Order: sequence, then structure tokens, then C-alpha cells
Amino acid sequence: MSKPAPARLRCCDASACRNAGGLALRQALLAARAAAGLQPTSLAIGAVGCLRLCGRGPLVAADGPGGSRLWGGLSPEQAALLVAAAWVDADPPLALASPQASPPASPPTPVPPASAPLASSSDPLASYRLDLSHPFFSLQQPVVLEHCGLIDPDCLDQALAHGAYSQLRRCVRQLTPEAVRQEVRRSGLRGRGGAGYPTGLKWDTVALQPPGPRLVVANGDEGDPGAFMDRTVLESDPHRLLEGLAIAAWAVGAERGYVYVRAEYPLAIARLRRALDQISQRGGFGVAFTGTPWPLRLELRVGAGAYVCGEETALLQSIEGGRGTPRPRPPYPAQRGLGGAPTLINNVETLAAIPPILRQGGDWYAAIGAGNQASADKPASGATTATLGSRGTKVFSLSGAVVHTGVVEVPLGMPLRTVVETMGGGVVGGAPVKAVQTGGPSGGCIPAALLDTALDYEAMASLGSMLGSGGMVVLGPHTAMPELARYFMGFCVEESCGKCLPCRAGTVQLAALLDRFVAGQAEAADLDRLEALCAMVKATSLCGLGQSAPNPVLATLRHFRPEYLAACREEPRWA
Amino acid sequence: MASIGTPTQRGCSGAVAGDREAITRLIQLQGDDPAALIEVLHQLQQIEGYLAARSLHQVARQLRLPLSRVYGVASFYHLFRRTPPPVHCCAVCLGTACFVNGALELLAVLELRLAQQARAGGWVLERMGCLGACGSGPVLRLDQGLAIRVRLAPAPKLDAQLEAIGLPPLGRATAR
Amino acid sequence: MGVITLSVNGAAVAVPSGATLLAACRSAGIALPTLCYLEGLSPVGACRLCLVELEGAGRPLAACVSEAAEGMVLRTDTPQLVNFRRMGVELFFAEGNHVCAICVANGCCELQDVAVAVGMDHSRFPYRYPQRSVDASHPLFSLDPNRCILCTRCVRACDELEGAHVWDVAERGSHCRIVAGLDQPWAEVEACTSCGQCVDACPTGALFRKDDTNVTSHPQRQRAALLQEARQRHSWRNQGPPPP
Amino acid sequence: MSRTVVIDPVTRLEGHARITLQLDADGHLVEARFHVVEYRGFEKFCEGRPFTEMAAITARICGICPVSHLLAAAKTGDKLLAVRIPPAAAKLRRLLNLAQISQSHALSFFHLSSPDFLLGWDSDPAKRNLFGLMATDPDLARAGIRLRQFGQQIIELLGGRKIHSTWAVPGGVRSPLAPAAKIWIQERLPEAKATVSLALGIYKRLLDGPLQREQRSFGNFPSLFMGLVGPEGHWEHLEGWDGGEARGPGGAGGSGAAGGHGGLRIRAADGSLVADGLREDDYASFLAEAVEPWSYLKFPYYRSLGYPEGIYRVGPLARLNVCDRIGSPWADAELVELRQRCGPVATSSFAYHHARLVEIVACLEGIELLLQDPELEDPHVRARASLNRREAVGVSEAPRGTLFHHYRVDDNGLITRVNLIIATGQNNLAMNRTVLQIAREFIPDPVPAGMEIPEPLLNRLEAGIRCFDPCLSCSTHAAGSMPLDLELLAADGTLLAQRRRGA
Repeated sequence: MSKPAPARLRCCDASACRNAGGLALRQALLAARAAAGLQPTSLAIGAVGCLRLCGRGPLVAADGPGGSRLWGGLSPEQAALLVAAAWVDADPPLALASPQASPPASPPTPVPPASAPLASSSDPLASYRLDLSHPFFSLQQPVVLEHCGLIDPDCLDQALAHGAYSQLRRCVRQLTPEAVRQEVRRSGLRGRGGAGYPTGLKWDTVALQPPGPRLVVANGDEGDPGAFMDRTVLESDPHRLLEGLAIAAWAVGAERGYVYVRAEYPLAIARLRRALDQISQRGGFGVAFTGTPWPLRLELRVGAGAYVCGEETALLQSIEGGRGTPRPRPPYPAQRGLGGAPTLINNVETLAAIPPILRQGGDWYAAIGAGNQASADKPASGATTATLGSRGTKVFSLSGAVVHTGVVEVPLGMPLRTVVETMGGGVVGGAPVKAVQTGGPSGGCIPAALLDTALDYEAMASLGSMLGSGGMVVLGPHTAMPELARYFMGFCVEESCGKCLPCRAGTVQLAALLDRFVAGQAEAADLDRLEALCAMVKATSLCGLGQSAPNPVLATLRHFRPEYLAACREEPRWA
Repeated sequence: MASIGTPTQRGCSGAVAGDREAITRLIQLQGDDPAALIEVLHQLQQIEGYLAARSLHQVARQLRLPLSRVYGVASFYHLFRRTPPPVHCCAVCLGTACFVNGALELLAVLELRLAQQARAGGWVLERMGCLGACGSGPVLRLDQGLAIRVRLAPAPKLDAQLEAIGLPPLGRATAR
Repeated sequence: MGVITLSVNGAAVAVPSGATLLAACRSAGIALPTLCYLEGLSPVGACRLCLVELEGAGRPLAACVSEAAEGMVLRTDTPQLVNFRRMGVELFFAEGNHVCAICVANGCCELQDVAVAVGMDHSRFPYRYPQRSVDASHPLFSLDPNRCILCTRCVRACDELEGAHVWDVAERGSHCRIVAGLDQPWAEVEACTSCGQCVDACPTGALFRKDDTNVTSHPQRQRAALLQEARQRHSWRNQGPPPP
Repeated sequence: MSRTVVIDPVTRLEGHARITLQLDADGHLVEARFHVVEYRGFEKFCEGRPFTEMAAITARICGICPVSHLLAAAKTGDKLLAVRIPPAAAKLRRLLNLAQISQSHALSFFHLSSPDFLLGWDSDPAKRNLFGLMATDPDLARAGIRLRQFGQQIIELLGGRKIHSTWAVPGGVRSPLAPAAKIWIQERLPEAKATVSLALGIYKRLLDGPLQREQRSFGNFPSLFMGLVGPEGHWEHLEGWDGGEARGPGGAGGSGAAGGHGGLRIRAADGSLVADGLREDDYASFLAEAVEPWSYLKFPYYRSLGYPEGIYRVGPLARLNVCDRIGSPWADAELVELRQRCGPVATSSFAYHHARLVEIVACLEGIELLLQDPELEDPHVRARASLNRREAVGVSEAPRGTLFHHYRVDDNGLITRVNLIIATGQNNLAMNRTVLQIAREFIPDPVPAGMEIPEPLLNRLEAGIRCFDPCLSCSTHAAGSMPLDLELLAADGTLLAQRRRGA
């Protein structure tokens, strides 16, 4: 992600760094530049999207003739030093220590006191410096996030300079919809929202419906706790999503579309709004971006706090202004969606992968996952774990008890251990990883013993978990599994729409049963009841939320059953 | 167009509640389109701070929707309030990452701490779904602002931290 | 209109194309339990009692919302389905306050009938005892949400048959409840025509005529189908005995 | 050192209770307490329910006298609607209540009490029950069972089921009398009459002989008696003050006496009328309820005499004591004989048994009279109206005595407050005094140190309670079966002896 350029400070302006004081830092940098008598031409200071290592925010990157450097955990006091460091070329990078080298010596959090480096080191920013050659950065393969952290998300011109909308123009002017869809099919791209449905097939289904209007929808209702991949895309590169959605519209013959974003992402909403305004100010997708009178119109729809709206039929209800309650499928939205018209619904990350796929070709993308697998670090086991069905890259959000929290984009097929331990640095304080929770409330828990599992759709599913949307929460030794299961069940109770019985009433009963395990008051019969009800809710619920609500219970039962047994009293309560 | 109502705008009621004409105009701006109901409710809440029954009635009438449908939607989504917002709100993020880092324990501490304040009419404690600040948990939202890495600590230290981020100081009654 | 043949519990059944699996099962003489489904109203597939297993499908299908297709092989009575149904009925009983002894619908309650049919004599899940209050503001009818199973038949009957849309579902998840208007007392909702369609559609004693007391309720649940047919096709199937 | 005897649990009652006998330092019996240890919750959980449901809810209080609650609730409902119910409905309700009283009295006499009289107080407790009676006198036992069945069958013929029928509703009853039902009742009446005649004969012979001591010592004390009377001072079991058109046991009685409104009457032990023509609506002005910390059962008393001097008794004996006459020939003759044996006002609680038999006669004659009334078969049995009052008090005579239902409702007819005054509660003071009197009669004074509680004593103390045929499950709220415990306590509260009888 380094980019040779004149001296430039890139200030992460995604919400994690904003929350950590990024705005104040940027103001201080601008003031320091002015105080130093420098001009923007000699030192550019700009906001950019996510710089990945969210847990160390606010982050600032400097580009200069000597390459790029990155600092984290900054406060406005360091502004003058940063301006100076960016302006002159600097020392080799230091701080982001590899955990294998010296784990407990310098825990990355909390932020070190500002006075310490000034007193001790020749480089007063040494303790803030982050090592860009650390696996956290070096093992990433940005495709979806290729411009994330490089461009100002509010600036259309920067996006255009990085090639935004060039693929849309090429599609509309040079490619037939069928040709576009063929490229997507060749890429092997699958839905990144969790279900993993082949994207090309979905596009074909919508495109091949009987003649009539069609619609496209970008699903940005990223509700899984612990997941912030889509937010990263939306906050860092909104035009990337819009281009992907517009290409999808072209490929399926739609002239209207919606971007649906959850209201909990105000910054993403503001940036999308601005991006849409920028497009309409320039005359819309047609003339301005493709040079044709193509009348595509995209609108923003904002959720209002309902996880279930991530389910596609619920999302359609919500777009139409109703209660976000799912309806039975079939008919699928691809057959009958908004206003009865065939509607293509893709997740934000899926759509954001489309422009590079068209630019580099579907074969290029398809080679990413497979190529990585062939040259994996562990060829013996890797060769048997075919990833035919898992091509390309996937963005994961790494959080929980892990040392390095943030966003990573890696080729599918990479072992989970590489992401969690090599890139993420393992558990804070050097404790062993107990498990990794993937896929949020609909996912599962991978125990430490299975960390060598490849991150692909089939391997994760075979462990009773799922790749999911990409949330990855690392659990340390002190997290009790019944408590974790209870936590997720509580989430499902809160978020159940209430339409179908198993989800509405079943999750409540499951939560009550889990309460007994959490309190250590369960009986052996409760375990049977728990498993029976899990099976019922899973098999009979109307939509994905209910069908997957028992997953965290089943997954933790599968791998951590002794913890449940230990929570059972020896004697039945009514002996 | 102004940004839509979001959780961070809680309690910042700009206009006087009951400004019927303002509501009429904002609905007109949405083309009197029933499908824009949620957008209208967002904007209404931004103006009035919450969704008053009287305003919902106006929305239903102007969008030509059944009253019960409007109420059903307004009550379905967690971010819509049907009662005036509290003066101060402290919301605990219960996302997975925050949970793993002790958000539930923090919630318990805050419940005890704010019990007094709530009676005094000042603070309300809420639970909140994942804010997406997963790298910095546990996270609290205090009125407009966000407090990150509010980790559990022994009482005096935690109390000082909570006070530093803007929570009211402990009353004498709760001091041990 | 074409004809589709399929197999239900081993027996061959022929139904017109476009028929639901529920229709197919019923034409095979199988009494599949339903609560949210009511002929004459649009199906919603919410109660999950009419689930059937389709050979080759991953999970059970709600028969009321699934279309029959040529060559389908269905089972309605596998041990798993029987178990799920019973558990479903237990969940219904545990989530509300269902006291048959004092209920107007005692003896004419579809929930009670289903409980008998699936052999549910007690709930393995603890009763939740929700706090819900009765709305007796309407001069003719009352709503007792304690007995409501959220089948939304009343919502659909009022919307689809009468066109008044007095009712809708409010809140979410286990807090869901049926509301009139802006969560107002029923009598205050001017849209109500007092037609009683909702009362006739209610499968339990949640909606009842005020005159009704224990075991006197006789809702006309077939009216939805008759009215829908009359309104859409101008075809009338008259009810009741001929005049003497 | 003073002591207390405790009987816990008391058996052959409807409900769970405990008796403690308190001794002073010298071993003299100073107090007997009949503790009702069940919790009463009905009044609370009726709140928020439609008043139309009250009949069904209160009928579920217990399986012994659901009909009494049903009728009281329906009558309170009539008043909330502000309707006068159709004549046929009023008569059908009377028929129902007569059947209820007769079946309940049959149960009390044949099933619960007669084993003591016929088999002896000191007989083997394992056989001193209905099964023992069946072994000794199978014909009498069978007749008793069939008499109870007769009453229950009428209830089922009218209401569709023997127990927990909800046939009476605010405004009347749900359905008219079926002709077949009428025929069945007429055919079975002679046998029922024969049974009660047989029982009366046996019982009177016992009174002349072995039961004299009990008649004298089982709760024989002066007190007030309260019950409903008709407009002409007749025996009355259903209609309160000016409550309806049907009067007298068969409904044929009084429309005569000028200014006669019926209502509640209170008579003192000396025969004087303490109060007459009391309206049930005003019950709070003449009745009050005391509460003791050692019992869940309240202690109603006659307000103007204060607590506990305002002790009064209700039930079969009270009804016979307050009325001028019954109004049917055989019953009136039996009433005269009872008064010859006990005086114009019978003050022994033991006479409740006799009174029950006389009331069965009154019921059977009343049923016979009603069946002759052509209006009974009128199909108009329900007056329909919307809510017209916010508060009402309904009264009926349950087998065990006067039963009040008092409801307040909101504008929509949802219950906001309920008060139920139950017959057993009203006899509470009298039951306590009866226990003390029996204990004094049958326990040596002072109580010898180290005394064991002999089984016959336990049985007699229980029998004292059983005179009142108490039903604790509705006067409180049952959460179990019906055992009784007896404890003998010293002055400092230490337990000296205990006897417990399982359910």
C-alpha cells in the first residue's frame, strides 16, 4: 500500500480513529504545518480512509521519497514532531513488535505516555511508530480495500484519479451485460455477506427474468457484532461501492437501485450521501461517468436499528418503508423483489470487489484464493484442502482479546492461525487463544486446536461455524463459552423480528435455559432441552436469523461441551 | 440534504415540537411517498427529538398510511423513540468485542452508579448494539460523545475514569 | 390449468398447478395443523406448524406458502416433524397466558385443537407470564392479548377483507403485540367499522364478542374465504340451513 | 409451664389447616386457634379481567362449590349491567342452587360426617370413613352417594358439566332447560326424598342417644346468625334484597307482604331480630373483617358489636335460625321438630348436621315445585345489555353460608377491585370457639404433663370444625390437599405434642 509521492501526511478519518481523537489530531497537524511555515504543496495533509490497525488509532501515515511510515496512538502533542518527521525523511521503522519476538515487553495498549519518547530516544516518535513490514500489514492483499487509506473518501477527484468509474465506463460503453456477468462468473466471487451464494449466478437469475424493470440493492446493513468490514469500505471509498453497484445495475438491466445502510454508521451515511450528491452534481451516472444517456438512479436508504434487515427479504420490506420482517422464500428477491420486480441484492463488500475484477479479469481474481493455496506455508495439508469454491480475497475485522485489532484483507484459504496469531499477534498479554468466534450471532466458535483450518466457506462450515460476513472475535482464556452463547442468544432475542414462532419464542426460551448454565444452576435435562430446542429453532425458523440463532450454542457445545457439563448441578433440583 | 437522524443526535431537539408545517414540508420533500416512511420518521425525530403520537398521526395522514402501520414501523426499529429523550444518556456498547472485553461487567457497574442519577431525572442508562468501534472496546456513548477503552478497574480508578469522561460524580449515598 | 402429481406420505395426489403444498396435503386427507393460515387471507408462513419434509430439500418447508411441483415427495409425519410441532405448541402456550378454563374460546379454539392433536399435555418450557392488559374499550368486542399468538389473521382480515387496516403488529420479537391505530384503545380508532372480521378470524379467544363468556364463542372462521371469494370473483357460497 | 396442643393437619376438610391449643403456666387450656395456612390470591389476580369472566374465574376457586361462586358472580354481573334477568333464568338459577346445596350437604353428611356418628368416635380411624360405612351399611352408603349424584346430575343437565360449569352469565343463563332433563329430574326425585327421609330417621335416633354429648358440647354458645330471607321472612337461598321476582323455595312464594324486600337478616341467640332487610350492597356498613397474624383466613364480625363480640354464624343452621318458615310442607315440619329439639334458635354448632338434612328436604321440595312451573321452560333466558354500573355487590347462599362478591370495574368493564366474603370466613370466629369448647370438654384440666394427643381427641376437634363443613380453598386459596395438624404448645411457645394426619 505504499505509494511514491511528494511528502504527504495521510490522517485516518474512519470512525475508529475519529473516536480515538483523529479529528483533533488533524487540526493540530494543520496548525503545526502553518506554524512551521510550510505550504500544502510541500507537505500535503489530508484525510483518508481506514489505515487498518484500528486498535492503535488515531493513525497517521507519511509518504515521502523514502517510502511510507505509519504512527499510531497519537495525540495533538505529537503534531509538530509528525510534521517535521514527514517533511524530512526518517529513520527505519521500529515499534510494532512481532509478538514472537518479545510479547509482554511492550503491550500495544494503552497508549504510551507522551513524555517518554521525548526524553529517551533520538527519534521522539519511536514509540508511536508502527512497523509496516509486520505481517499484519505485509500479509494483506488489498483488492476491495485497494484505495482505502490512500484517498480522501470525500473527494471524488481523488477517487477518479485512482481509477474510480473507469470500469463502469468500460462496461457501459464496451461490454454487453452478458459479458460483464461472464467476467463475474469467471471470478468465482461469492456473496461476502455470509451466505456465500455465487454472485455471477445471482446476477444471471435477475438478468434472465422475463422482461420488465429490475432493481439493484447494496446491502450495507452490517449488523453482526464484531463486524466492520462494510463500514470500512463505505467510510473509506464510497465511490468504489457505487461503481460496483452501477456495474451490477448494468449487468442485470436495472435502472434504479438503493444503497441500504444501517443508521448506526453515521459517518458512512454522510460519506455516501456526499458521494451520491457529487455524482448528481455532475449529471448522474449516465453522461458524466459513462458518456451515454444511461438513466441509472441510485438512492440511499437508512435503516433504523434492526439487525434482521440484513436478511434480504426484510431489507426489501424496510426499503419500502415497512417493518423489517422477512417473508418466506421462494419467491426469491431475484424473482420478485421491490414492487414485485426482480431485485439483485448484494453485500457491500461483494459489490466493491467488482471493479477490480473487471479491471484485472475474472481469472485474475479466481487465481487469488487458489494460488495462495498452492503455495501455502503448509503444503502437506494445504494441498488436500481444496478451495475451489473460495476464490479471491476477503476482508475480516479482527477484534476481541487480540493484540492487533483492525481490518485485514487476505486471500481466502489462508489458515485462521495466520490471521489470528501471525497478523493479529495472538491474545493480549501472551495468553493462549481459546477460540475464535466467526460469523457473529449466526456463526460459530473455532477452538484453538483447529486454528489451522483454512478460511474458506466449506472448511468453516464443516466445523459448524461459518465464514460469515467477516467478523472475527478472538477469545482469551477467561471467556466462558456458555456466557458467550448466552450473549449471542440475548442478541437474537433482541433482534428477532417476532414474526415466526420458533425465533420469537424459541430464542427467549433458549436464553432462559442458557441463563441456568451461566448461573451454574442447570440440570442434565436442561442440556437435552437445550439441544432439542436448538434443533427445532434451527430447522423451523422462517429466515436466516432464526435458523442460525442456535449456531453459537451448537458450536460451543460441539467444541466446549465440558464447560456446559460443569455448569450442571449433580442432583436434580426436585429430587 | 441534511444528514439523517442518528443515535448521536439524541436529545438535540432543534425545533419546537409541534411545528406542524415543518413536518408537512419534510414529508413533501420526500414526495409524499409512503415508501419514504422510515426516512420521514428519521427526520421527524431529528426535529422533535422523538416521535410524538400527534406527529405520527400527521405522518400517517399525509402519507396516506393506516395509523397502525405507521405505529408498527415506528415501534419496530430500535432507534426510534416514542417518548421524549432523556436529558443525558449513557449507552453501553454490547458488541461482541466489547462483550469479550468486559462490557457486561461495566454495564453492571454503571447500573449501580446511575441508579441514583436516574431518579434525579438526569441520566438514563441504555444498552446498545455494536457501534463498530470494536478495536477500542469497551465503548460508551455519553450523549453525543464516545468514550473508548473504558476497561474495568478497581473502584476508585474506574470512578475517576468515568468522572473524567463526563459521568456525574458519585453522590455521597453511594460512596462506601 | 395443468395438473401436478406428487406424493404425500407415500400416496399419490393430483392438484391443480399453482396449488400450495397445504392444499395438496389436505386433498390427500392429511390434517396438517395450521394457526396463522386462514383460507381467504394471504398466507404468511409464521406459525411454522404446517412444516413438511420435501425429499431432497435441506430443511422443512411451510406448506401454506410453498407451491406444489411435479414429482415432489413429501412427508408430513416424520418423528422429527411431530417433535417440532409439539415443541412449537409448547412455545405458544409458554409465551402467552392461555387459561382455557376461563377462556371464551374454550372448546372452539384452534390452539387448543392443535395442542390436542399433537398430544401436548404440558409445556417443557417455563411459562413466561407476560404482563398484558385487556382492551375492552370497543362497545361490541374485546381484545385480550394474553391469548394472542401473533398469527396476524386479524391484521390481514381487517386489511384484506374490510380494507380498514385497524390492526397491525407493533414492537419486535417477544415484545410483539397487536395494536389498533397508534396503539390506542380500540374504540378510539375511527377506521374500525365494527364488522367483526377480526373476531371471526381469530384462532383463539384473543378477540371476542363481549357477549361471549366461557365456551359460548362461535366464531365463523370460514367467513374469510367466503367473503374473499365474493369480493374478488363475485361468487357466493351461502351458508346455513335452507328456510323451512 | 404453659403448653399448646397442635392438630396439623386437620382432615376431612376442604383445604389445609392447623389447630393449636395454648396452655397457661398451670396447664389450663387458655386458647384454641384454627390456623388456615393457605394463601388467598383470587382477589388480586382477577384485576384487569373483564367482569364477564368473573363467573368462570371464581367458579374455579375450588371444585366443591363452584356453583355458588358462579351464581354470586353472575348476579353481581346482572347488577353491573343493571338488568333484571328473565323470569325463566331466575328460576333456572334457583334450580341450580337447590341442586348445589343438596349435593353439597349430601357430601358433608354421608361422606364426611356420618362415619363418626354411625361407626363411633373411637372406632378404628383407618375404617372411619365412607369406605368403612360402605362395609358396615352398604345400602345407606349407596343411597348417600346416589343422593349427591342426583344434585350433581342436575348441575350437569343444566350447565353441561358437574363441576366448574359456567352456565350462569351476567344477564341470565346460557341455555334453557331441556325437556329431557326435566323428565330425568322428576323420575329421580322420589328416590332422593326416600334417602333423606332414611337419613333423618337414623340421625334423630342418634341424637336421642349417643350424640347427646356432642350436641351439647360441640360449639354450643350464643352468637348471632345471619342469612338471606325472602320478602315474607321465608327461607331463602339466592335472591338478595329486592333482587328478583322469583321467591320462596320454588319461586311460588311471596309477592304479598307490603314492603317486604327480603335481604339479609340477623337474629340473636335469644330469638330477637338484630337486623332485618339488610341490603347486600351495604355489607360494608354492617360487616367488618378482622385480620389475625396467625391465619390467612379473615375474621368477619358484625360491625356494631365490635370484634370479637360481633361473632356470627352463617350456613344451614343460620338460615334455619333466621327464617320464619321454609315454605314447603315437609321441610316446615322438619323445621318445627328441629326447633322443638334445640329451642327457637339452635345454638349448638353440632346442629348444623341436622340443619343440613332439613335443607336437603327443602331443596328437594323446592326442585319439585320449580319443575311444576311452566315458566321454567321459557326459552328467553338472557337479558343483554352493556355495562351500566361501575360497582356492584352480589350475594347468594352457598351451602356453607352467605357468599358476597363485590366488584369494581373501569369504564370498559375491566375489574379494578374485588372483594369476596366467603361463608367459611364468616364462621371463622365460631370455629375457633368451637375448637376451644371441645378441647375443654374432652381434655383433662389441667392438662397432664407429658400428655400424648389421643386419636379420638384429634378426631373430635376435627369434627368440631367439620360441623361447619368449612371449605378453606375458596376462603383462602388452595395450593394442596386437605390435611390438618394439631399442636400442643407451652406458654413459651415450645411444642409439647404434635399429631399430624396426612392428606
